[in-house]
Amino acid sequence: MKSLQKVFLGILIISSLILSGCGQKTVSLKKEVPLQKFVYNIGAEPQYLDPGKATGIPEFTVILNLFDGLVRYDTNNQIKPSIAEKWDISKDQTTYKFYLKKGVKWSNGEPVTAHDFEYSWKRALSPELGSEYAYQLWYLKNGEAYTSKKITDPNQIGVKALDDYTLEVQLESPTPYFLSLLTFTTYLPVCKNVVEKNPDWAKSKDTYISNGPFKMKDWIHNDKIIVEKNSNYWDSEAVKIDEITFTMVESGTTELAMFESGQIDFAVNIPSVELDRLKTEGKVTIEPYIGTYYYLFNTTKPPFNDKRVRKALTFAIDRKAIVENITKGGQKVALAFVPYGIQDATTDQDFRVKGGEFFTDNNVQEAKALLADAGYPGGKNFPKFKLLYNTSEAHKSIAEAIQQMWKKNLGIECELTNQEWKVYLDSRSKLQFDVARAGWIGDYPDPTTFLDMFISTSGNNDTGWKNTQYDDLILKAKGAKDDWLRMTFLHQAEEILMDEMPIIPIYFYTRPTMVKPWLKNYISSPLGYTDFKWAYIDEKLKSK
Amino acid sequence: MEINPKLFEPLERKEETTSKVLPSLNYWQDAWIRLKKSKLAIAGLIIIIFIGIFSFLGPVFLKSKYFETSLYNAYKSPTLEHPFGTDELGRDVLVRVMYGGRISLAVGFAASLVNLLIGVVYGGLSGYLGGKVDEIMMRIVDILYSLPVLLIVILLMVVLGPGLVNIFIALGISYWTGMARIVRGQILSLKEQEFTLAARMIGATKSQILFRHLIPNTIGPIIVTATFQIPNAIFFESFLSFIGLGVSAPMASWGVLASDGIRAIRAYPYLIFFPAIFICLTMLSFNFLGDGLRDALDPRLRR
Amino acid sequence: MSKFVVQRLVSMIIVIFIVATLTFMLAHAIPGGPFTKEKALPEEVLKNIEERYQLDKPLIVQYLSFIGNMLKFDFGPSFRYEALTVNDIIRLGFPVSALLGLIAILLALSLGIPAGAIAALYQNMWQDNLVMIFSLIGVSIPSFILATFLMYFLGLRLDLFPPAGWGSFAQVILPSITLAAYPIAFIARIMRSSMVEVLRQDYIKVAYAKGLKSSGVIIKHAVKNAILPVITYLGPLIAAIFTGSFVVEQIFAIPGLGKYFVTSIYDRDYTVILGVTVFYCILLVFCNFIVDIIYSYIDPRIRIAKS
Amino acid sequence: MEEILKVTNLTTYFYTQGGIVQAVRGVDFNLKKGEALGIVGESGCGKTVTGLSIMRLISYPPGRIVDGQIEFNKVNLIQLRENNIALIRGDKISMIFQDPMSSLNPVLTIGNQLMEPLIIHKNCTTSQARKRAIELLELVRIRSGSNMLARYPHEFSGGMRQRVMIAMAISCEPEILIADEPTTSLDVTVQAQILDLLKDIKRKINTSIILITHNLAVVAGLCDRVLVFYAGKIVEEALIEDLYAKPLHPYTIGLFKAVPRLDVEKEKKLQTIHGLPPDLISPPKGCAFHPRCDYSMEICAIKEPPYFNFKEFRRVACWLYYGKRDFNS
Repeated sequence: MKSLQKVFLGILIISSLILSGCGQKTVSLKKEVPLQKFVYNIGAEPQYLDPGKATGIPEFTVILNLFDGLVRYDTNNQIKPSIAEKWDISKDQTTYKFYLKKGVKWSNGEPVTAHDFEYSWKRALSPELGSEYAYQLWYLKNGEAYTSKKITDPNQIGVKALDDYTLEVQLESPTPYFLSLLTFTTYLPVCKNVVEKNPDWAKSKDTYISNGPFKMKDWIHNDKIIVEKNSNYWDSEAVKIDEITFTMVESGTTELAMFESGQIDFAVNIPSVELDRLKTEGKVTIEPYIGTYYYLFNTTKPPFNDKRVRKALTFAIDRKAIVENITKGGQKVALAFVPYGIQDATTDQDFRVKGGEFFTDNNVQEAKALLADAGYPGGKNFPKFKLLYNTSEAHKSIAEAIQQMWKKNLGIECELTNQEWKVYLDSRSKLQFDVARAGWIGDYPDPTTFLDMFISTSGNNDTGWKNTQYDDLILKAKGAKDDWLRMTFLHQAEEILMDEMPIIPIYFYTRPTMVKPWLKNYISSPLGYTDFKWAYIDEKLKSK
Repeated sequence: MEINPKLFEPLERKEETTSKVLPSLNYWQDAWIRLKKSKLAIAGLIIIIFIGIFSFLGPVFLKSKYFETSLYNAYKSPTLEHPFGTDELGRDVLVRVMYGGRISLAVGFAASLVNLLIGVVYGGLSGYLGGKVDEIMMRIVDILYSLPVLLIVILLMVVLGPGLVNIFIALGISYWTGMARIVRGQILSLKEQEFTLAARMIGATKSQILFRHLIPNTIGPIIVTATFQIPNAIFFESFLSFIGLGVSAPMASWGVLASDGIRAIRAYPYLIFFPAIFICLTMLSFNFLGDGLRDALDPRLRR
Repeated sequence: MSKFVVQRLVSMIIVIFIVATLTFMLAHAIPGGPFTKEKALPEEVLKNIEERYQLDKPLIVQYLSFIGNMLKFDFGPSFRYEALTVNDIIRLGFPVSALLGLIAILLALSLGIPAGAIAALYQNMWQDNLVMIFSLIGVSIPSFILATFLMYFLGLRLDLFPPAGWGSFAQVILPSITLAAYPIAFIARIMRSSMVEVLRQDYIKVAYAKGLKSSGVIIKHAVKNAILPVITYLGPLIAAIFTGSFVVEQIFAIPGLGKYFVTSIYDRDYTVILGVTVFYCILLVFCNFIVDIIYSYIDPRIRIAKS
Repeated sequence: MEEILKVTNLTTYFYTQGGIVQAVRGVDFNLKKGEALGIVGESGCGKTVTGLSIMRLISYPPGRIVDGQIEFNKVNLIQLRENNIALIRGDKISMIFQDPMSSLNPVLTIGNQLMEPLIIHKNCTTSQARKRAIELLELVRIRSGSNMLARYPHEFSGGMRQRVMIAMAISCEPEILIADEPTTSLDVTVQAQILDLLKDIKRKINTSIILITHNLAVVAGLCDRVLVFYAGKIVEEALIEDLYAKPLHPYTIGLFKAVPRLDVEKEKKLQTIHGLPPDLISPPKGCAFHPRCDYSMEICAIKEPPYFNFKEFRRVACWLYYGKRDFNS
């Protein structure tokens, strides 16, 4: 008996020693006014925290609060000057000259100059850096040529620091939405002296230098990133928050539990099954999200090469039932492709509102008529086909619902096949499917990010659908001098898309978020990330 | 009792030669009789048969189909019309649990079969042959243990696509290693015992020794391991279906119903309750039956 | 004995080599690469990235460079996490998973073995049935259901523990209970089954005849014989639990090693797939080696057969 | 010689699925200090169960001592609580079992198992126990040397293992040593050595021995007095010379006829007792042996015969002796 107990006690002592070691409790000694801090869950360990390389939303959220660019969205979502005081745009809209503020500093105290911007953009375009988002900078003259090694001299790229505080930018072609692009992470500057000396600067918290409202305090991989107020920030008075902790909780159920137990204050990955309850408890706010959930047709395979069949399948879906009973996140029914939340020619008009709707939801009569017209009355001898989706509960539920709708409304049988994420992407790009699920979130708030996806030469056009008229319209839009003309071309392009129907729009995304009531004045971008520069905590509300 | 001399006459001997002799039974009949004696084993058997009927014949009596959706009465808690309630697409959970039973029971049996056929034989051979062969066979098991199952599963999905048979193939590849290790361990100690030497002495061949002497002696751990692998198999199937190798939606096994249901544990707990109950019930009955079998088949317990 | 050790080390190295090679082939056989994204990357950009990570070289060259690095215990960078090399991932993740695993194993042994012994001692009585029922439930409830259940009811509803996260001792309890559930049940059942057979042996009757009390008989004579199948099960169990469980670490938001066994494959992060797989394999063959040593130490008859 | 063990009306049943096996159906006898008592009978006649009952090694389920007393040093062993009987087992009364191959724990060293009783009962330190263990090995004539203690059971032959068992049993110099078929599974030459060893030990530590066997020759070699068991009861008791001179009970006579004798011509066929041992779940009415007895009479099938006492330690339960001597009904 004795020997067993000795062993047992020994193990217990050792394990408690290990435990005490890992409990990093930060004990703040000095008594001071309560720190304004909160916890935001980005849901995953970032792939890159280097602005030149970042691609995902978790990365954008962290980087946007650590860095500041030439311009920045303000609390009512308008682009305002930030490091650039003012700028003039050439008549042909291809040359921009930015005049930078003086006295803007990096978190290590060094000054932010135009040279930093020039160096950063050229670095992001460089083949050696291998940035996945290099193509976001292809608007600059010779940007694409430099990345694809057609030219090797970086000075030919259309960005140049005329002096410490003026930056001249040359574009390939006029881009009316170029200013909104500047809010993109790939256009943020990095500190030239630091980065030149240490290419791995973005890999650890000790060498991480930024120029935004916050600076990096701690980075525990796979667990949390802690950022604190950056005293060297040029506009630091506007910043009220002292510290933000970004947690990386992947499971929605867990995030919800941690939110309700006070461990997380800002949650963005809410399980749809809980949305009803949370809405009644008033805990959830529906943020806009520029994205469309749709199905792709493989237009090269009969019967989907016939427009009438495609339209029949599109009209026979009850989208209202799906958004109300399955997704439950306040999503809007998609009766066109470009979502709401994108400005038309003038700021007060929305592209979607102006474009209107192209068909009515759950229009079973017309669907049946079209199907009969296409030679399959009542679905007779309609070939069995497969509906491909990638592994996830939400996609499965929607696919199962639509499968039944087609069966009931059109009498056609479809089999659901589910593939792991990258196998599914591979099948899609190789057109190895009949109908497939897809989703697209806009890169920037402009219709082109949605519509240029379906030009014949686009790498993202997985429908095999080619239409020269559509391609011309998009090309003309890209070259259009003024916004009004550009928007008319884009509307016409969408009309063709909706008439040919290579895709089935289903709903427009929303971003249900749960935020503690005492966290105020944060900016929730329709592109999915959140800016806390002007945010503050209502201590009274918090202490209640 | 008064003793009188008459009592002392010799007793004529009735020629009943032997006392009543039990009817001669072969091994299986005797095992069946002894199995019938243990109440638990019979209870287990009855529950399994009930679940079998529930899964295979149940749907016939119900009008609602497992795939019939009605989005506007999703998440209705159990009522008379839908005794197990409805799921997120308004489908009747009762009929889905019935269909789910078919898959999960099939997978459970397949897993036990794979375990018993491949695992026991592999482990037995490895343990009995010993030496170089044992070393190689065990290292192969180590390799199979280490290979990432998810990689193999995705490859199978790409090559084979969905289907119940593919699950059996996935089980066949990697699901018997645990059993093999345990049986090998047992056989290693058993083969040193006298009865193996005795068996060899009377000229029993290697396979006879292994299958008629050694393996029956490890019947205990075998049955325990086999029955314990069943829930793993059921949830391994749900993992495979989640990846796309298993049964394609809207058909769903207990494992899939449970993994979908757990997400709604706060709002609609009945969604996880019924699949979980059936899995536990199946496990209990397999185990009672297993224990009963172990006692019935174990040669040493036959007085 | 030393001949056995050397021979075993050689076979361990061969196993690790085969596993590394097979995993390399499997990883490259499945469709999609580390940089396949829903927003497809333009050709040139993809080419630049692949050059940076030498993914453009023929497979055999990549394989040889991988094996070369592996011998130097350098598994290369992660494609998915730029700030982490594979060695970082293991160095940061393993201690967390190992700690949880250690506590779970201790729980499993300290509860499973006595429960099994008691169940055998009081065969077919209420203690036996109680242990059986609990162990059946412990086995039938998979970890993702148990984890969610514990997180909600013990964590959130009763507020006994923080539902998830890592850093304080209180956050270790729920995950290790979840990890320990199946092993406790399995060990209890295997222990009971083998203890029942051991208690039937003559040397147990002799032990009683020598005047030992039943506790003395169990501890000194019965356990050492009955523990053998449990030891066999421990080898792979320790390797599996110490490298972390994807489900438990995801649900309890724990920065362990477990998640990489799954996400690295979803991300086609070849170096991480190979790194964690080889690491697990090393741990497994090592644990099995220790198990065989313990096994022959406990059962002298096997030692004879071996040397 | 004064009496150290008195067994009165010992009844032990086994509750099995097939029914209640009445293994021992009321057995009375006593044991003198330093005496060697033989218990003889076919297998299944309750002799081993009697030994186990004395040691209280009948575990429920399935077995239980339902009636009777076993007085040892004025204490009734049957009433003792488990912890107290454990103090007596191995110290005052110890037992050797039949199959040496499976009586030693395969995973513990010989030394460890040999020293156990000393450490438990005599709380010796391990070094004292080790020294005593080596002496014991010499006592049981095993080539000594401390390395023997480090060896494992499977490295010993059957005979050596039985010697170790004996060494273990006598390590605390018990007052009573119960030997249950100690030589049955050994070959004849080793059998003689073991019996010789037992005689030697009896003399040296003056322990009384209860030798349980089915082999009459073994009894003759060692025992002073013999009890003949049949179907869970004692049918005859006699001193060894009286029994061999003139066996009284037909069953005992039958046993002797079944023993091949040198002084009789070889061709004469050995006489066996026809029939099978009785079914102890429902033992035959009257005298249990009557269905197989050549001399059975009417009364034998009706009433169980009482004991007819001829002199001290000489009794027989058979109606043949009714009227010849006084009997206690």
